[in-house]
Amino acid sequence: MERLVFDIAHSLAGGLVLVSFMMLYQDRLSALINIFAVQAVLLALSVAWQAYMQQAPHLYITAAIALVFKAIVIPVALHRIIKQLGIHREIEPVVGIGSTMFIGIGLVALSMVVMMRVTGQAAPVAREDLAFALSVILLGMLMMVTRRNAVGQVIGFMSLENGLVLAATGAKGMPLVVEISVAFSVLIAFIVIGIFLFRIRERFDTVDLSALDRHRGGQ
Amino acid sequence: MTAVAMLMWVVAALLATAVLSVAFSRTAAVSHWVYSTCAVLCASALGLLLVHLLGSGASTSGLTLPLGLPWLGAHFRLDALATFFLIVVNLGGAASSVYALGYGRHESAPHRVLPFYAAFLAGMNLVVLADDAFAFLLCWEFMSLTSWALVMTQHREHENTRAAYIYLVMASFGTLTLLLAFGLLAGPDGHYGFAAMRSAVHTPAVSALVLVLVLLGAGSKAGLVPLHVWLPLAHPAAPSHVSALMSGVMTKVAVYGSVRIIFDLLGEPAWWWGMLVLFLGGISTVLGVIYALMQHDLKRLLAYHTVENIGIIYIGLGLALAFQTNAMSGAATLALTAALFHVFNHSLFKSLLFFGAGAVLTATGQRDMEQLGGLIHRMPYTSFAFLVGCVAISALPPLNGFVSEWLTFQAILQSTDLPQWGLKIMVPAVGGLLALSAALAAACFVKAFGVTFLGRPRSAAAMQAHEVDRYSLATMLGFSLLCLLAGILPGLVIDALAPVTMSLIGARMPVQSSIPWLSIIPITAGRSSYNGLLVFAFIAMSGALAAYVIHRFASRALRRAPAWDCGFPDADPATQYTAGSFAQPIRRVFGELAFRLREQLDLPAPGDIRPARFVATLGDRIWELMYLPVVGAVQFGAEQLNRVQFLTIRRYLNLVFLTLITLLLVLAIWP
Amino acid sequence: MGVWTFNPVLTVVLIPLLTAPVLALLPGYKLSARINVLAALATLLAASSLFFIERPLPGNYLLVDDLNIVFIVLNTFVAFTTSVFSASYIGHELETGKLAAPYLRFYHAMYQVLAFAMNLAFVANNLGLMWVGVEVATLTTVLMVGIYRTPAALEAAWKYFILGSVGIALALFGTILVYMAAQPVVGEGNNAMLWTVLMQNVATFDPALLNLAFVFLLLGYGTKMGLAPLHAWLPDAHAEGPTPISAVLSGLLLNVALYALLRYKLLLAASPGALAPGPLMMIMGLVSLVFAAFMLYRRRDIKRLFAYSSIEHMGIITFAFGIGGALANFAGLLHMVMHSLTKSAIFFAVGHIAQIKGTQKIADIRGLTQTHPVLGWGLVGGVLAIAGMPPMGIFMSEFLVVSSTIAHAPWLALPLVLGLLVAFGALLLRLTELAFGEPSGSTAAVKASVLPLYAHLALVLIAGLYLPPALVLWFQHVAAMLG
Amino acid sequence: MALIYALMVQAMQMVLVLALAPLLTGLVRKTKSRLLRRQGPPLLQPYRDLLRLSRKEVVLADNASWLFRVAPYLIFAATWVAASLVPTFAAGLMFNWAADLIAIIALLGSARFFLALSGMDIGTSFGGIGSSREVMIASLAEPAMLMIVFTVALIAGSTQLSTVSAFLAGADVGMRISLALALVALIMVALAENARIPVDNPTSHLELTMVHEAMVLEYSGRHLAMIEFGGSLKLLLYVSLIASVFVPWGIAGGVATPIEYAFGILTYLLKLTLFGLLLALFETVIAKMRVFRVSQFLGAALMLGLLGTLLLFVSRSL
Repeated sequence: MERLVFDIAHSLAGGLVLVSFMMLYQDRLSALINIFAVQAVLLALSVAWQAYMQQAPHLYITAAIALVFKAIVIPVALHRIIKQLGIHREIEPVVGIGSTMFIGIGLVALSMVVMMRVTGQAAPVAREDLAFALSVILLGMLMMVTRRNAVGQVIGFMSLENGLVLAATGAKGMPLVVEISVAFSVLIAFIVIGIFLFRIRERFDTVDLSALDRHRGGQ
Repeated sequence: MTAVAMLMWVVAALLATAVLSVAFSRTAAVSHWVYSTCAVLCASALGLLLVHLLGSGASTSGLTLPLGLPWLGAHFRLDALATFFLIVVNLGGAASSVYALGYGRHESAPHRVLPFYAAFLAGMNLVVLADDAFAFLLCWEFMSLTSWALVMTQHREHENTRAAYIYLVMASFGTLTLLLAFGLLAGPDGHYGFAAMRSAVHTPAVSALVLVLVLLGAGSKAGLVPLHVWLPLAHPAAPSHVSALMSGVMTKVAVYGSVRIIFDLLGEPAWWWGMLVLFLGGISTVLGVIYALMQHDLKRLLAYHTVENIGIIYIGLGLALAFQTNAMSGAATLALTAALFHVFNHSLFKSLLFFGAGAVLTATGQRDMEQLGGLIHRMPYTSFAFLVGCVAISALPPLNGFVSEWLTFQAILQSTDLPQWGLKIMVPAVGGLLALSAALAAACFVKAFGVTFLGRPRSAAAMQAHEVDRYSLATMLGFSLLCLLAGILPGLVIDALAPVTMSLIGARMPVQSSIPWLSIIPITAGRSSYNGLLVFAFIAMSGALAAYVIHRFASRALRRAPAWDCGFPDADPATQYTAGSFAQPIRRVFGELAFRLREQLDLPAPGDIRPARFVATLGDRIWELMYLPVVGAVQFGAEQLNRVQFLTIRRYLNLVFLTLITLLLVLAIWP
Repeated sequence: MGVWTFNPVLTVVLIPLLTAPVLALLPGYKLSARINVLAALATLLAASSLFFIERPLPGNYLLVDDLNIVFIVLNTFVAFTTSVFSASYIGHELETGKLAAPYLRFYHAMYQVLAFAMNLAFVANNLGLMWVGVEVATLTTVLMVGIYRTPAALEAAWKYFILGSVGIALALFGTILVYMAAQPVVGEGNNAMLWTVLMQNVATFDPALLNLAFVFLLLGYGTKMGLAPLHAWLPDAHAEGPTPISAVLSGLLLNVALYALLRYKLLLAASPGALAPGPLMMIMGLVSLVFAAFMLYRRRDIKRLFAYSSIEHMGIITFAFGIGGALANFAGLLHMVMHSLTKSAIFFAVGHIAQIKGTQKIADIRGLTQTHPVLGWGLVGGVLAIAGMPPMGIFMSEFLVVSSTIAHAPWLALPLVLGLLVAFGALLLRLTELAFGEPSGSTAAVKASVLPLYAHLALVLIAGLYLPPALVLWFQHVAAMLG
Repeated sequence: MALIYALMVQAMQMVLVLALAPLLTGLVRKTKSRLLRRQGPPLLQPYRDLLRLSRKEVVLADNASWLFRVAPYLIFAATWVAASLVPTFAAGLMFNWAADLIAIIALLGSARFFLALSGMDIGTSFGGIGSSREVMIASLAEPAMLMIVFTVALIAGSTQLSTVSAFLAGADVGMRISLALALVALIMVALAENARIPVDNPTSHLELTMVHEAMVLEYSGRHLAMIEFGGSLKLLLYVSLIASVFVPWGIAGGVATPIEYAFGILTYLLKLTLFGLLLALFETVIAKMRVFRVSQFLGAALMLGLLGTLLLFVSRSL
């Protein structure tokens, strides 16, 4: 039983990494949003499983937030944004998809190596979870820096944040997890609203950040 | 109350004057009051120091104030070396203040001068008094800062702001190198007190590094080539009484810094130290005077000439180091005395000359010698004082400049016994350079005096010049008298320097004041001796005799007539030799050595009536080879890095990301 | 501790928190500006009372020790003086119509929220609470930077927001990692996030986890501190926001992040197996210093210029704390205090100057000492102080930084000194242009509140000459604490 | 008594140089003329010139300053003092210690300083040319001279001329390469300093080539007499200098009998005649150089002097 519990947690976390990879090679915006929704669902499952494992019912709230907010509200909002703003559907990556994948593999390897150095003092679940969480974080950042499109970057950031939540829930008994996940949700909402409503739409024709950059101040 | 405490009160009073001058900057008479106060304060400090010197033989007294580094306190100490340099500082300060009583009336923006002037005087006093690294550096930089503000007085002229900028950057460079030097001297435990540094033992490598850093730091303030570039820009930009202080006194404070560290704090010298110092001194003397010869701005000429004199001082210091390594304390004493004597002399005649230049500036509004001429008729007293200064600085007997150079030559002649080959080659070569610079200095001041004061006026301003006020004249004539006195009674000065050499080298020169006829005999009577008093008396007597005989027995008739000029009467004043043309033969001879000289002659074809044009441009090789590349490198770095200002957010994120990856990689491979 | 007894720590947090909604509701400029000043003053007084009243024992959420008192007092002081400056500055903005009344209400409320968040970060005993404090402060300033609603301001705010969010995330991950390291030793729950508990037990934590945590915390809080190459948001945010906010950003917010980093450095230093945090901080510090020094040269915007100077000084401070040891830590603390005071003073001057001249372009501002002597000389004093000229306090701290570098890592003294010199050259170059030369631009007299400016400069001047023994002892104690 | 005796000898030296200086000039002029198969002026002509000039009225340019009028006396006095400090017939004179060789050179420098200034006083182009060229020549001649002084002083261990000449008169000096170099250099410097061919032509009044004469162009009457007299004294000084250092034989010691002094005077006269003849011969067989070649000529002298000094520094250690 112990073994099975661990395996399920492990495979859910691993699934998150896998989905992160899937996001890396998406070149269509709507598909990207959908896959992000999948990641959010996986995250919700993972968090819920942790809640069950640690007998920490407050984590169910986090899971619920992840499910409702990230898997449903945000993807819907993003779909509307790309429709309303008429952003062309193709994502323009900065580096080729292949190289991005390659770098991604390197990042996962790096996070494994770094985590290997952690002594077994911590619970093995936590250790594995951390390695996966770190991978997700790094892949999220990679996504942010290899996408020109603001929506792509936001998804990268959210994926990064998923890694954080994974880590936070994996840390047994960590206080404030719920609060933090709420805070992050608000943050993401701000970003999305920033793109959608926060006057950027009024002043810039697209949310492609390179257009925004034209307004860099003087020196 | 100890002497040092009284001096600190004087300094405090100076600082208070600075603050009060801000408060009363709207009062009309503030200028007068500030300068009078400064003069009184400096004079009382001077009197105090002289009494101290004569009374107690420059005994040492210290004082610690609860300022500065909290666990260390601010240490101040008055010893023989400090006494000597404080005399130089306060003599110059008192004279400048008296001079400024007259000169300062013409200042258009006194509120930009007065507070900084008083603070500058206080700063120079404090540097010499400071007895720990922090207090020293603080006062040192404070001195730079206040003088920077003074250079900035006429800030509306771009040239001045540029000069001030270069000045303060170089000063800051000097302070930072000195900071490194002190850091090394203080050792890992941070003993910043000079007493602790003195007793500490340093490895040869550390000592060598400190020496180099000190030469960079103090040398940049003193104006050693190649760190001199700021000096000829900044000194002339300030008001003339400040120029006098900067050239005549502040550079001496820099010399004080090097003497204090190299001779007092650093311990046993290595033989090549002397060589390094000699080399820098030697090139400074020659390059300084050659650059000076090429100037036609009177104040800039004087400023460049400071570089030469600083070179002479450092030659003396280098010789002293070389002798000291080889345990030739007699010769080392002679060389150090020569250097310190020159410090004193230069503070006298350089201040005097800047006062003179200031008087010319007041009278004509011109610093450009090409616009001057014939001032000897309109400003007789000024021109007399200036002439005395010129003779003194050209190292001609019987005035004081000659004595210190003579002593330096005597020291050079002691150096055949030096065992090191490097020094054997270096010392005579430096001797040659010194001889060359002495001759060129005379040429330089023939030009300076001849073009400015002699001949016919080259502009309306020069034609309408008038003699300056009494304060200025009194200061100039007083300093002329001092130049003469120090020249004809050098033995007194040498004896007064004995405590300094005793404390630094542990030996002193033979007592001079007991020698009959007041001669000076540096080593033995058989080797060399000089008697300025007699030479002066002889010249005066024989000149008077000749004049008397001729006037009495031959003729005294005199008729005024137009100048003959080989039969070309009534030529335009423009046909006179100018400053540029006067220097042309020397420019031809030494031009390629020191400058990138480009002479362009545009000669119209026959029948063409446009005027011929001759343009000589001088490029400063040191500026081009050493400073422009640095400027270029900074600009290049700024230009390249500046791209980072214009990245997209994604690229900035990329930077964060890469930093993260790098750090993680470091963690991964960390043992 | 009774409920009604006066608790200065709580007061420091509560005053701004309670004032914020009041200010948000109050219309009218004059009244709210005054309340703002009063609230800031009250907070300052409460903070100062920490000196006299016996400190409360560290609780589950709040903590007062020697280290954070330095920060709290400094913070509340500068927040107070800035609020005084802000009153006259914002008044002028209102007159010129740059700011509309609703935004003003928002501005004052946000000012207090910011003060609350910063104070919270300082007094938090809980890692998570501190994180929350830092992040709330960040988000508040994001909103304030964008308050002018110009394209440049929005872009600056957006950039700040995105980079800040990533920083938030990284710092959080680091915090989680620290918790993970602590949890097996001190057990689950709140205990594993309390500074007081962590510090006692850190020796038995897993060093590898701590190392990893520190990397993320360094980057996360380093972003907030503006360490290069994580600095990108900083210059724009300083340049485009209202000047009081620039002063707060440079003078205070950077310190908040620094404080967080120092706490973690303490933690790591106490763990024998963990990698020494010093070298990392030294490298980051040096890179920031040299980078910012070069960046200073091409600046055309006066506020951006001083923003880069803040990066430079945060670099120096980080470097100093990286060296460690009693002397360097003392120097770092002193430098931090001096920098906060001086830089905010500079921004006070710059704010008025930019208002008078109607521009922030350096090229359009000339000869200030001629046209506006009081402001001009104030600027000269401030810039010379920040450039490390004596007898100002930064000279002393730089002296100590350089000399302790020579004592511990002599070769690093070279790039350090080089960076200082290059930066000095740039600052002086711009200062020469701004304050001297033929005046240009408006010469109209202005109603400027120069009191804060000169008060700061006077403090910096006094500190450069004389540090009271009590202060020294206290700083030395803190320095020893920092290891 | 001894004091009075010493004073008398010193006074005799001062009078002697004054008396002999024009004679030496006359001798050189006469010999040169004879060598050119001209009759030439009588030997005593310089005396008559001086006398006549000093009786004439001074025609002073309108804008001449006090400096212009004082300078001739100063120049004369400085040169005279310098000349009377060089041992002629006797060494160790009463006031010889007042100035050593370096000081003597510097005294001549003072004289030249004022001469160059007076050249610029009237504000004519010729005066400027003269002064400018003079200081250029001096800027090389003076260091060369100092290097020679170094060489001599290092060999003799003193810069005191009396000591030097006594030392070199001793038997144990022998031939030294440094001394030879110094002698050559000294002759070159002496030619330049006295405005002789090939550096300058004392008889030339061609505008573009003159140096010394251009400076004194505006002088007349007694002022010119003083300057001419000073020039003669300077020539005598250099000849005495060469004589006392390189052929120091026959010079009387510090305290000597009148007989020894008489012998000293006799040998001194012989040396003067010899050098005067040699100078005239040299000037006759050589051509004047262009002004800008002078720097090379004097540069060579400077190099020779430096070489002599360096050799000494180096050989001491062997």
